[in-house]
Amino acid sequence: MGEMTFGGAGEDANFFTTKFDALLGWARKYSLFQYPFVTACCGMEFMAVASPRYDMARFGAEAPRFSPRQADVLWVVGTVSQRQGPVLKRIYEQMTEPKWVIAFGTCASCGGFYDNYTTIPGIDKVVPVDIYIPGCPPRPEAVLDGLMLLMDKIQNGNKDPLVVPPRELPKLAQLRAKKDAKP
Amino acid sequence: MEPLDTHDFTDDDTLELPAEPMRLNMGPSHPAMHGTIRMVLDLDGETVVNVDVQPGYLHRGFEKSCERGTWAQVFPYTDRLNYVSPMLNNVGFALAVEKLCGIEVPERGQYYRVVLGELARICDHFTCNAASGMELGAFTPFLWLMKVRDWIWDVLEKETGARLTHSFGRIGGMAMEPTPDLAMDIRAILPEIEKVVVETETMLVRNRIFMDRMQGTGVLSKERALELGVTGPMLRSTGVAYDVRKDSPYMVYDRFDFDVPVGEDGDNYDRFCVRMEEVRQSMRIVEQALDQMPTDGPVSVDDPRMMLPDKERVYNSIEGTIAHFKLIMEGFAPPKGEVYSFTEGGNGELGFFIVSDGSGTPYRVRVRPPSWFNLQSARELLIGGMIADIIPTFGSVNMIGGECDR
Amino acid sequence: MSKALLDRLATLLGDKLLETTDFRGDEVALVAPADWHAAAEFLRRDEKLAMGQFTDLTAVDYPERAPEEPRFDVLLFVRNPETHKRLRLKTRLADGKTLATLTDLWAGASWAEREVYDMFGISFEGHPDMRRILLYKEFEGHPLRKDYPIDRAQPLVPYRDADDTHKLPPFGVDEGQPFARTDWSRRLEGLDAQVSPSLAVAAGQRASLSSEEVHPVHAPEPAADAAASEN
Amino acid sequence: MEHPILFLLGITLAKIVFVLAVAVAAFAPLLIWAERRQSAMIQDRLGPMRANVRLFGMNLTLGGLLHPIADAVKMFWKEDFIPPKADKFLHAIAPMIALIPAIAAFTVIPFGNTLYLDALGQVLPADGAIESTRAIHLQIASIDVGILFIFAIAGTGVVGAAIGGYASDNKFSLIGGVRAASQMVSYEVVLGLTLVPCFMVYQSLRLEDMAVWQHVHFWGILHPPLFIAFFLYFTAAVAENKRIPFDLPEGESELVGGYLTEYSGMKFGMFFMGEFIEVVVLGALAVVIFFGGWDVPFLTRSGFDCFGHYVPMVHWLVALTQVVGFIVKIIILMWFQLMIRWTLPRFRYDHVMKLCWKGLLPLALLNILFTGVLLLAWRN
Repeated sequence: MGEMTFGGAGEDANFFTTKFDALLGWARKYSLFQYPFVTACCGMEFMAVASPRYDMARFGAEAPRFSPRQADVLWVVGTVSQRQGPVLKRIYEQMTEPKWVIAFGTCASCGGFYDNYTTIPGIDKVVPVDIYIPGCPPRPEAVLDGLMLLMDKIQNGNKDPLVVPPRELPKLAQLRAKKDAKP
Repeated sequence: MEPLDTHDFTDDDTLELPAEPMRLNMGPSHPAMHGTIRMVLDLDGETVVNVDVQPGYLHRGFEKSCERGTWAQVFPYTDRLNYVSPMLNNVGFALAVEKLCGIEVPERGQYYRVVLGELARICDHFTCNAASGMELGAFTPFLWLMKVRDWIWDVLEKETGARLTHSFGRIGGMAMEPTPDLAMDIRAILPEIEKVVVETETMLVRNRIFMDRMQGTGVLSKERALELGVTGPMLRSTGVAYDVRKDSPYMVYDRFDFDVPVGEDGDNYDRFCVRMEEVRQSMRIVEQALDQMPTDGPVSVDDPRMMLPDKERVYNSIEGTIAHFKLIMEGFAPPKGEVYSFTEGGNGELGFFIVSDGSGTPYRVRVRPPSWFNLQSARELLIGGMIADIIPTFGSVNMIGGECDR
Repeated sequence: MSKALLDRLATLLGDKLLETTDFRGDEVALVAPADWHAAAEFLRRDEKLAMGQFTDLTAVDYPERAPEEPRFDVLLFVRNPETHKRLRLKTRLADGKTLATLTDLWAGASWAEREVYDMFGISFEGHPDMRRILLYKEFEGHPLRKDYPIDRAQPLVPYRDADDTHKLPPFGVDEGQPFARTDWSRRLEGLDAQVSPSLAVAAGQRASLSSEEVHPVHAPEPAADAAASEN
Repeated sequence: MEHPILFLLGITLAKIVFVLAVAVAAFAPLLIWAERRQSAMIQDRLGPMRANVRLFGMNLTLGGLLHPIADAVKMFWKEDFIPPKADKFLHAIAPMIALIPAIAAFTVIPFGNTLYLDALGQVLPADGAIESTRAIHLQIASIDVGILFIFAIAGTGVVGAAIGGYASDNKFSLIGGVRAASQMVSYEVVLGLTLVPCFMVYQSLRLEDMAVWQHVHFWGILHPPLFIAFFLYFTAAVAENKRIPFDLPEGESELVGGYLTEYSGMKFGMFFMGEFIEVVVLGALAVVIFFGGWDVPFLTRSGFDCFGHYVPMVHWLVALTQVVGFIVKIIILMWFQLMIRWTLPRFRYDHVMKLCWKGLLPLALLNILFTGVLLLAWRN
């Protein structure tokens, strides 16, 4: 899914617009400049995602641009307190279109267990969110899942917010594969 | 127009062009501010004339949240205080409650705490030094150290089940027994860590640019450091050999042979080197602890008031069910009183001041965050330096948002 | 540990030393708020005590003591860097009263005092920069007081109305994690405010489940109710 | 040599297209790709490798080569933001000022020996003049003061960064712009002075003459004074490029993005490209001056002549080998710059100035003296 295709069949009336959109989606998804809005614990896992073992750069999402003007995707990594709220909103407004937001971790998604006077219960109260990555903090695998989900979203022009689904248990996946193979 | 002769041109001040200082707002969302600090700078050219350091952007209400649940429910919050070395916080809080109750964990449990805690300390120092290097533009050592940190996390994950936020400490012991592979795993990674430490040091420590950036910047004097309440590697870099593990040994730290590295100048370079050396010392402690650690025996105290019963008993006996239920819903109730317990955290003296009213809910949990007091000294370190000096200084102060702002 | 420090302090302070305790080896000296600065000065300047290292300064709120007795405990933790001895100085302060600042003795007290001001509303006289430090200046109230409801948030930015955009949250307001996702709009109006457990006790509510109430057979049902009523 | 004007025009256009294709269209993305992959290799990572094209049923990733293309396409359609209080005109032209001179500097760089169009298929004699009516110099413009032209035009590029920083209405940008201006002005001086020994040795300011000189004698780098000059030049050139360890005007961790802070979309891309093209320009200049330009060891006009072993080659093959050799040398130098980029931390502002005025400048002057003494001793 989502590769740029040339020489395929299926021309229709909107051939060029479709192709153009596909090209643009392709370019955008493989060139995600990120603005890391790192506040808290999840930042440690964010470092781990950039580290050699997980290497987010494989997806072309390696260049952190600390100026929001040049960034495509805003990673909100960690708890956002009420005091931080205006800052986050400002950063989001400063980003240039097209832009996407990833809520990294439970705190950014819904406030987590910091259910108190000082924490914003999820950054979607302040900025619209495209991808929610659950976990406290999420494992790097989940983060990569979230990134790939966002890439699919960009390619398809999908505007709905999505949540990274839990990984299937390996045993469960095996059983399902077995069941699928039978008939 | 006044005649030129009236001016005294020997005075330097009259030769300076009059200029308003430029006010520059750095942070909280600035790459070097770790997302949680705001600095309002008054600049004269590139020189910092005055700075107002404003913490609090990651205030998450730790102390208030602790007053809501049971004593055991504080552990997940302590994980997220200093999230670079959660195990040290877990142990620190457990020790505080144990001090309040007057109990002591079995020897094996103490060694287990030491081993995991020192691994966490290695991670902490690695992260700090790696981030300092990265912010100076040396991206490669950063990734090397991150790679190593992942190896340590693998061990911690195998032991505790979580990469980062373990919630593994318990009042009166640890959540689980050590896995049989503990010693083998750690002995496998320690030599590899040593190699990467040497590699990183060859990249940075004798590098002229790095030395120029770090030496002589952010200098803190010994007296000032003590007065400001600075502790940990930052205090040791000024020449004060204060390490809680040596001065007021807790757990089994008095049985290990390790040195407390101290610096001389109290500048950024010393702080960097002290942290690197402490990694080596921690590795020594881990090796000794693994040698001395009893191979069997309980890890936790055998006290039904605070330890959860076995799952087998919970499911099969009515007493077990009730005990489990009461411990979960009502919580363990330590005696009435207030104690201050302190340990050596990643950044310095990590103290827990806890007040109990005799119920299952903490009346007050005050954490003495080392980064908070370390960061307080940052203002003095920054004034007089240049903009570029903010980065190494702030990096080597090692402000950890969760711990600093709580 | 001997009580040498406390004895020394007793000779210096005389009657001003109201009470000393030595619980679990923590030496604590209690003084009146008026003598706070003087006692601290002895700790700092006396050559035998010489508490050169500032450790911590904090407060504890006991609302049930008010109004007969002072409401707050303010505590100072200091340490002697040479002998590794520690001492805790304590005073009891009524609501609305101020305390002398210790920033002239230990520079490190500055942020700690600002934090106590921020969290408890105790202001320190003579402090050079008495601002809020952890919270923002628009914040009303002092959150670590026991009568401040834990989830009374005071947002700085109006929460987004989810209808104005296509990027809706994927789950409803009450779904997701129920722990954090209760009806926040009601909570903001203070309709569903949580009160600190100790205040609830003072108001005559049950602090937690007492052992008499746990019937072995029907254990789960009363527990669920009790837990719900507590929170 | 009488050429019809149309022929001249066509040839010049062809050369321009070739240079643009090599320098801009091929080198810049290649360099970006190499930078990302090289850094990944140093850091035990894989680097970008996922962007793929499905071409007639084949799934091509080309080792991540498509990522820079994706970057470029994306930037074209990214919102172009101009700060409301910025100077809109200056803000708009600054990236062009940064990019265009960098490309223009290629005009005087010789990328091959003289090409005889009417003798493409023959094996030419090794020495002596060739009688040909269709000789082409593989260089867009042959200027008497070629190297000075490069300095002049490269100096203009600085203005782009300075103007961009000034026009953005952002304090971080302003500091970045000021830093850029002062750093460039300082290093421009050193850059010029480090090359003076080369003029003294080569006795010419024309770049093509230098290449020919090195073809006849040895490569410049093998002469002691020029060996020193190369290192001074290379240090100054890296500083001129504004790359780590000299990326103070950008200073990502201190100044957010420096003069680039308020640029988005393709304008940011132009600054970015300009920076990479400058790397190529300064690399190419170093190759021409110190590494023999298009000269390939033992390759004469007639073929390989290596200690008596002689392999004749036809003219077009010789020319091609020389052009490829030139490109390979540039690539090696660029790779060297990448290694520096990923190994060293960043300088502080005053250290950069100190290095320039107290380190490189006196050394460059001493080197001029040294060269002069050597030359005098040699000739007498």
